Amino acid sequence: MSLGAYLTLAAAVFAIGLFGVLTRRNAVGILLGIELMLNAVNINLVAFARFGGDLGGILFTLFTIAITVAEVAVGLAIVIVIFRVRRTVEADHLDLLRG
Amino acid sequence: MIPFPVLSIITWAPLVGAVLIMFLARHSPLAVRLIALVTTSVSTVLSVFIFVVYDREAAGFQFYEKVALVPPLGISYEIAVDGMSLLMVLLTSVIIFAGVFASWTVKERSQEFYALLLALVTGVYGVFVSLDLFVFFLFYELAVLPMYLLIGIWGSSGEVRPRGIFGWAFRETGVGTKEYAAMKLTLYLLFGSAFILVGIFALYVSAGTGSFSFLELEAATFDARTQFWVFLAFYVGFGILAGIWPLHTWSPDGHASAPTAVSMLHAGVLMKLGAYGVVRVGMGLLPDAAVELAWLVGGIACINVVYGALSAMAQTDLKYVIAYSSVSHMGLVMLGAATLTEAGLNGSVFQMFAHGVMTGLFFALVGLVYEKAHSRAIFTMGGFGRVMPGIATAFTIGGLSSLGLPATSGFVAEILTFMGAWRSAHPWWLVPAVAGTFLTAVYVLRVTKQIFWGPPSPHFDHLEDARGPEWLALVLLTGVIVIFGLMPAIALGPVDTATVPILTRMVKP
Amino acid sequence: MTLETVAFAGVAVVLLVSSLGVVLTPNLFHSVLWLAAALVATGGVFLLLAAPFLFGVQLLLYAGGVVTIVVFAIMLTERLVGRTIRQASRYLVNGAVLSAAVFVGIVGFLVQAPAVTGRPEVTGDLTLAVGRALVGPFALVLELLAVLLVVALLGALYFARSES
Amino acid sequence: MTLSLASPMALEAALGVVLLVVFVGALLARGEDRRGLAWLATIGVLAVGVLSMFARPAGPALGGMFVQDGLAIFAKRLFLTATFIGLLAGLSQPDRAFARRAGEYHLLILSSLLGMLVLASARDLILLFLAFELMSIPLYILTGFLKRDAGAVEASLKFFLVGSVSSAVMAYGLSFVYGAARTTDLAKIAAVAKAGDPLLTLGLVAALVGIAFKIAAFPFHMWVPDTYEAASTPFVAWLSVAPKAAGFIALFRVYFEGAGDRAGTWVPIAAFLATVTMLAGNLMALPQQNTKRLLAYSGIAQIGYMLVGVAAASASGTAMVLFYLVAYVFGNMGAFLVVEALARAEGSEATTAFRGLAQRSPLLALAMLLFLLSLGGIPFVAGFWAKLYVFWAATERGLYWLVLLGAILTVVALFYYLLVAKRMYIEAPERTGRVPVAATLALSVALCALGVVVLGLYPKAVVLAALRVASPLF
Amino acid sequence: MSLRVGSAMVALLVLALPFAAFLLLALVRPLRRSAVAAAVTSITAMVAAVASAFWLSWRAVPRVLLQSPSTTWTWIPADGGPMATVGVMVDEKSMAMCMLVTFVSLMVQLYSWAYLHDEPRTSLGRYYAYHSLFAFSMLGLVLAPTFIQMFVFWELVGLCSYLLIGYWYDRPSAARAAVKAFWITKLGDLGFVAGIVMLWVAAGTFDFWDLFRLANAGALPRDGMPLIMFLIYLGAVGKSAQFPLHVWLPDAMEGPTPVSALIHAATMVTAGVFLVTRAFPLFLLVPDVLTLIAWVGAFTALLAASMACVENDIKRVLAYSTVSQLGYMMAAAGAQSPSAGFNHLLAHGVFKALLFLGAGVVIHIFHTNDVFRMGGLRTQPLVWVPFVLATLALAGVPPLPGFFTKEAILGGVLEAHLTLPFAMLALTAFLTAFYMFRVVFLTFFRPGLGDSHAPHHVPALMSLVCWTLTVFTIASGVAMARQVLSAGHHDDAPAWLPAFSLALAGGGILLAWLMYQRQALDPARLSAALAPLDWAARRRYGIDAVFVGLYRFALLAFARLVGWLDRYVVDGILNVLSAWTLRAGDRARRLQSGQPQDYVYGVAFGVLLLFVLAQWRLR
Repeated sequence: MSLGAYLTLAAAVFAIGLFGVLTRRNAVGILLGIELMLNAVNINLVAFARFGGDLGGILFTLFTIAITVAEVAVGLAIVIVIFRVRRTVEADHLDLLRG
Repeated sequence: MIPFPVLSIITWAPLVGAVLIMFLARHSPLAVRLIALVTTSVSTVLSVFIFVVYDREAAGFQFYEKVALVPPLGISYEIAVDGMSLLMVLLTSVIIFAGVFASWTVKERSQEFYALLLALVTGVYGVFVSLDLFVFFLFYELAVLPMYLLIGIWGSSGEVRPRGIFGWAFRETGVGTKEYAAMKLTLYLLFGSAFILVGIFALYVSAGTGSFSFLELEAATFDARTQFWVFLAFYVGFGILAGIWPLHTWSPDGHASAPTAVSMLHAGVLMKLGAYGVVRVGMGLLPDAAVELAWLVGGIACINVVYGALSAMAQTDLKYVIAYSSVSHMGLVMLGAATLTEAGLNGSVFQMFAHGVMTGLFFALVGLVYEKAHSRAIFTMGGFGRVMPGIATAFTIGGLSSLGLPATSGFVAEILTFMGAWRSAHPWWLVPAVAGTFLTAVYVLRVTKQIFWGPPSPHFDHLEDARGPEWLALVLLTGVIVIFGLMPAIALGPVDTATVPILTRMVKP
Repeated sequence: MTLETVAFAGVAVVLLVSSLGVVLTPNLFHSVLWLAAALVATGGVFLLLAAPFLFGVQLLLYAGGVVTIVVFAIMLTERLVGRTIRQASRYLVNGAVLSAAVFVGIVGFLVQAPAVTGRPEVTGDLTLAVGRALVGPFALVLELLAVLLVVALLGALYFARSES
Repeated sequence: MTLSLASPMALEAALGVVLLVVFVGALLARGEDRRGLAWLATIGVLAVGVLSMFARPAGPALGGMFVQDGLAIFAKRLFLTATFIGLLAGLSQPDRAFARRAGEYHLLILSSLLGMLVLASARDLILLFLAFELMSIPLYILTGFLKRDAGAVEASLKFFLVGSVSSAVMAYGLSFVYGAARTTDLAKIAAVAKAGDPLLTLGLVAALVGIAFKIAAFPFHMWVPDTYEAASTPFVAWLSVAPKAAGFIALFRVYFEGAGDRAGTWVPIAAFLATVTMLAGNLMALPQQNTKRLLAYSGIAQIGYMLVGVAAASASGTAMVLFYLVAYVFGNMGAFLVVEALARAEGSEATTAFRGLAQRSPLLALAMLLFLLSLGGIPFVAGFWAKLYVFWAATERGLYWLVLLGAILTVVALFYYLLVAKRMYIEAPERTGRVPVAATLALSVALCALGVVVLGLYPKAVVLAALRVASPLF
Repeated sequence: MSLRVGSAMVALLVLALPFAAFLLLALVRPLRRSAVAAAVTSITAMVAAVASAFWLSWRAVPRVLLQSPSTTWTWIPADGGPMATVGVMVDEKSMAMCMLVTFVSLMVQLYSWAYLHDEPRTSLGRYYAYHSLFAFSMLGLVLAPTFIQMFVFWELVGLCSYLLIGYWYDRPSAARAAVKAFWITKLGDLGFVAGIVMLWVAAGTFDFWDLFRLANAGALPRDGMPLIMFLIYLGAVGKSAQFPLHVWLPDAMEGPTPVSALIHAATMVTAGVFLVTRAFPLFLLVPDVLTLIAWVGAFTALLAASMACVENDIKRVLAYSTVSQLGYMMAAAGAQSPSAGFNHLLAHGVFKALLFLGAGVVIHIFHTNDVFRMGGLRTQPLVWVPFVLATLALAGVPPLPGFFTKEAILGGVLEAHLTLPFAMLALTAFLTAFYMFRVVFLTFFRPGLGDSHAPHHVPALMSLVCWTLTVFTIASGVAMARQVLSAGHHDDAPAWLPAFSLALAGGGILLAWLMYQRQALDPARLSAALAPLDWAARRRYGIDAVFVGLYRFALLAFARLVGWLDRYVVDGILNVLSAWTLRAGDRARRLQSGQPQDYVYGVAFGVLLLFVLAQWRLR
């Protein structure tokens, strides 16, 4: 199986994630989309690591995963605090600031 | 030859004055005026001094000073004067000296007023003396910016009825208000400076000498294409300041709204700064392009002359008349330069001086009239000659100078321009030039008759003539007009030594 | 047509389908479950790429951790609302077009790249190597990561706690 | 390894100590008012800043992942200065949250600062990305720090969403960079990278997104106005300069360092970004009524000008951007801090709050005028030289059109800057009396004003330094 | 006349005296404010000037041929030698003019003191300052060795005329007349200045002497010259009130009568004639232009004379007669006998001044200008003798100067084979005699009105001046007569000419006598007989109307149009641009919808853009 296949797969996942981010109304849903995008990154990295026979990719992946977790945590916290203040997690309703 | 940095002193004295005013003269109008007076008279005295001691035989750049600023970029504080800038420095001194007196009666926030005014003056001096294009540009900006506040705060709003197909735009931009005028003038001139900047950089890069020094750039030669585009950039950039058609519209509004001293300085000196830039930087550094594009410069100048005069004739607001006459006369300045002949170029430079003093006088007088009669509407005034003979006489002299009557400096400038025009490659330029003088005669005398030498108007009573310091301004300016009109040689001598080299560089290739 | 190909195909299908599920199901819970599936599938990809260790990490950290906190978050917000969150989607078409375009853009580059098939044999214990690296040159980097996690935690706490 | 000034990581270590101290302090602190921690952090940053003045370039550390070269030191001094001024201004914030939660607040800022410091030295993709995130994530939280404020939390979410998407794209890109070069070491990447490798190109372009988001280039800028408007002003002042500076450093590290003349390949993209950013920023700023929003858009425009310098893709260009950053730090922070001072007194951030300021508090007005002129690029204040230098660098690349456009757009920019000046100087005040300004805030404003003026009158030293640190990159 | 030159220094003295007076009056305020001091200053200067002027020509020495009579200094320097020079050219022409100018000026200034006695003291100072300035300018003009200097003073005298016409600027008519005079003459001067500039480009000098040498050497470009000389002639047309630019002179009568006497009769208006005479060697190169000059001159003479016949304002009659006499002089010049014209100029200068001053006396008596409201002064020879003598001189009755000079002119025109102009001039001579005696009879000898005014007090100073001038008139006439008799009849003119011209004059006088003294003929009948002519002449042949129309409906209207364009189109476009920029900003702002995902859209779009750009430029 060639590298290209893995990369394409990752690209697809990335695109789907982006789609999610663009289309989900619910903030949590958007987060999930971001998760997918980062996931694609991991696939890329591991694939390259494998085909390059190099350790860096694996390490990179580890760090990415950890960072992702941190991001998710913060993101969810923000969602919750927003929920407290605005009583909604619908992104569309969050347009006090504009122009 | 001069042990002390005379040019630096001339240039920076006003700025020092500005700083002093800001910090020493809090809430003491008299102190403010005195500081302003002292610092400007330092510059004035010194510039008269250098005008006298300037070695007319040796010619060339004198009183040279140089301090490296940013060596890696070849930027240095390099200043000197030749015959041309010598005259311009003198002009600046005369105008600002008179301006200080003319605006002696500014009441509100006089401290800031004088501070800004003096800062502006430093910029103007700087432009005229600096040989390093970068520093030149720096001073240029400094000369333009204080305008905004000066007009915005102390200016006066006229009223313009938003009409015609573009009425909506007038409403949206607020045409007529002093804020509009201030913003228009400032931004328009900075817009011009954008082109100048690009031009300067282009020269710097394509010269490859790694220096912004005028002298080194003068030594370098540029290929035709570069010359063409850079000259165009300079022409547009400086031309805006020189009020070339159709980029002149900042000038009437700006000058009409500005307070007296600022109008004097701006119409009297800053517009010349544009013409000076075209001649010194444009023609001086890009001779081939100057020859190639002379038709454009001259053609537009012709439009300026006639168009400006006609517009002036159409105005009912005294200040607008003067402003448009500046547009017309700047046309003569550019025309003289465009002829690329000795007579024409000398005429152009002399016209810069003559018109500077003349229009300075005009704005001073308009300011006085406005201060006394509280009106600028020409056709409500009348017969002031009886109640304010001094002002009336001065105005008449100014008017005669502007219509090029002999024995005033205006005539010498115009006849030289005519001579240049007919000798140039485009003799027909003589026609609009001459026609312009007639149109000038028409509107100037029309206004003079209406306001001063006509039957008295019922609307005004107990008006009075100029008094105290105001007199000094009037006498000084009229005196200069007449003296340089009778003895143009004192100015034209040095000027000639500066213009001839420029021309010789043109005919060389 | 090797076994690996088949496996890849399978995993890929699962991954894509579950990913689509994540972004398309109206019910937020379901999309979380889909996400779990997608993550597991990703783990499968790691296995195919001979990175079992990462597979483990993926399962634990992601499928375990992330999904859990997301669920928590949903529970929380739901409790506050008091109704299950049915989420609609906005401008599906625009989103689809745009992300498709991005996909095409990426692939546009990929196709230009020379195809790489040959992969070196896995030598030695990958996990061990990773471990060595993390305590070796990457030690300080790991510390930095620790700081990051702490800060994230701090922030999350600061937000999540309700001021009395 | 021993931690001496000579050691490459001395500054990071020192900051780590400060971080630790504040952390412990936060654990121990009791009571409603914990401003002590704020002072602690501020003084700590000041100390590190002083330390940084003595820092000298040192060899690589962490097996080449981390370098303490001239550029890094230059950048770190910049970050520390900005942070110090920001913290100083923040000390006197009235809002209770800042008193009670001073610990969290400063821990977040310090850790973000740590991220920047590391980023400035990172020569490895992993470290780079990590540092990048370490810098970014606290910012999301800080934006929403006033968590009761609807606007703040909304801004926080927007910031987070755009941020994490961008960083996802960036990570994706970095993965390709790694893939194309088979290594995460930037030095090696620069060595093996060959122009036209599609994967590398893809990677670098995608990675650019993350940076573009951080420096807020069009069209990745959209988080900026909302964030700036909603978040607390001293923080915004800092946010508007420090992370952007870091972004530019990362840009130089990834795209220019070691690239040699291949850097030239980035000219079109950089020029494009510069053009659209300048246009968008300046145009959108025109109709703004809220000063912070105005400054936000003007800030975007400023980034556009810096990108002009980037478009030069040369040592001089890089140096001029560095100088621009310095000027920008003082000018922009100063402007924001004046807004803060006024907002505290008037309770309004609208431009109308500036009415007649010149008559009420001449010095404050003068300071604001200086900042505005600096941002507008007017002689004798820092911004003028900054603009001029980037333009000059761009002309060396022959980008005359770009320079002309930029110069013309400065006119547009001056329009809205002058409108504020008009409110201050031309319009009459609505109420009389001086505007009260807290001592620390006044001090920070004064520092910015000083910086603007000094750089305006004597840019030489900084310019030369910038040239010195930038030239090794190429 | 023999060619003689005078001393440059004395000439400069002549020039300097009035200038000094002017400076004193202009700068020393108290001097100006007190009328007496002002008058004394100015008059003393003039006396000295007269003295030195006469001394100048008395001590003049025969001119060495081929040597320039002018002394010059650099005025406008240039790289290769001066571009323009100034100085004095003291040849017989300028010396004669100097005498005329200084003398008449002195007379008029004396006269003015009495005439304007009840003017406000302060403005009298202004009056004398203007007078000194005028004397200086006129002298500078006649002494000018170069075209450019002549133009300088040419304009200055124009300025003085403007100032003095508008002396009573409270009167709308006076203010208007002043401006009108300036504009119309300026119109001519445009041609003048353009002409000398072109001449400079062609010949490289402004200096008369050099130009003459070049002309004689035939070194001047043939093809350019006609245009150049025509343009220069335009200047003369304006100043010397030739058709069609004569319209300003009658209105100029709004000024004080002495001013009219000096400026608008004796001196300034003759500057045009002087110009042509002075530059005659150049005009000789262009015979066509000369012919044109002759025709225009003759036509002007006739036209003006006809208008004078229907004018009731005594000063305007004199003004028209001036125009007509100027036509005479021009015709002479055009007919290539400039000296005849020049002599007429000198003679006319004296007796026309006398006429005006005499008219001044009458106006002083009747406080009106309308000849039909005067009369009955037969009993006062002191008043009428000078006027009548001057009239006879003008009408051309021997042995008074007018007779000889006119006859010379007619002779010149005739021998130049300009038959029709000759006819016109002859007719003019007849009309001149007629309208002048019409005035004389109506003003003095008609019984009635005047008697009520008796006894008429005429200030001694005024009659003294009049009588002085009378003496001079007679003297010059006698001198000419002796010259003619001694030289015998000059053979170039036909023998019948003297008798003919005398007959013309006599005829005119007779007709006037019949109509206005004997009332044998009813003027109404005559005018009825010549109805269309009468109608047109009373309306000044509509020429003024044409100018007014041009000014109001062409110039001003066009100016308004341009002004409107500038404000609402040229500036309008600018405003539109700026308004558009503002609007663009407002539009762009809408992008910032506030919806978080739209921001993500921004990012995604950015990514796409970068991809495309990369594919496009980075390959």
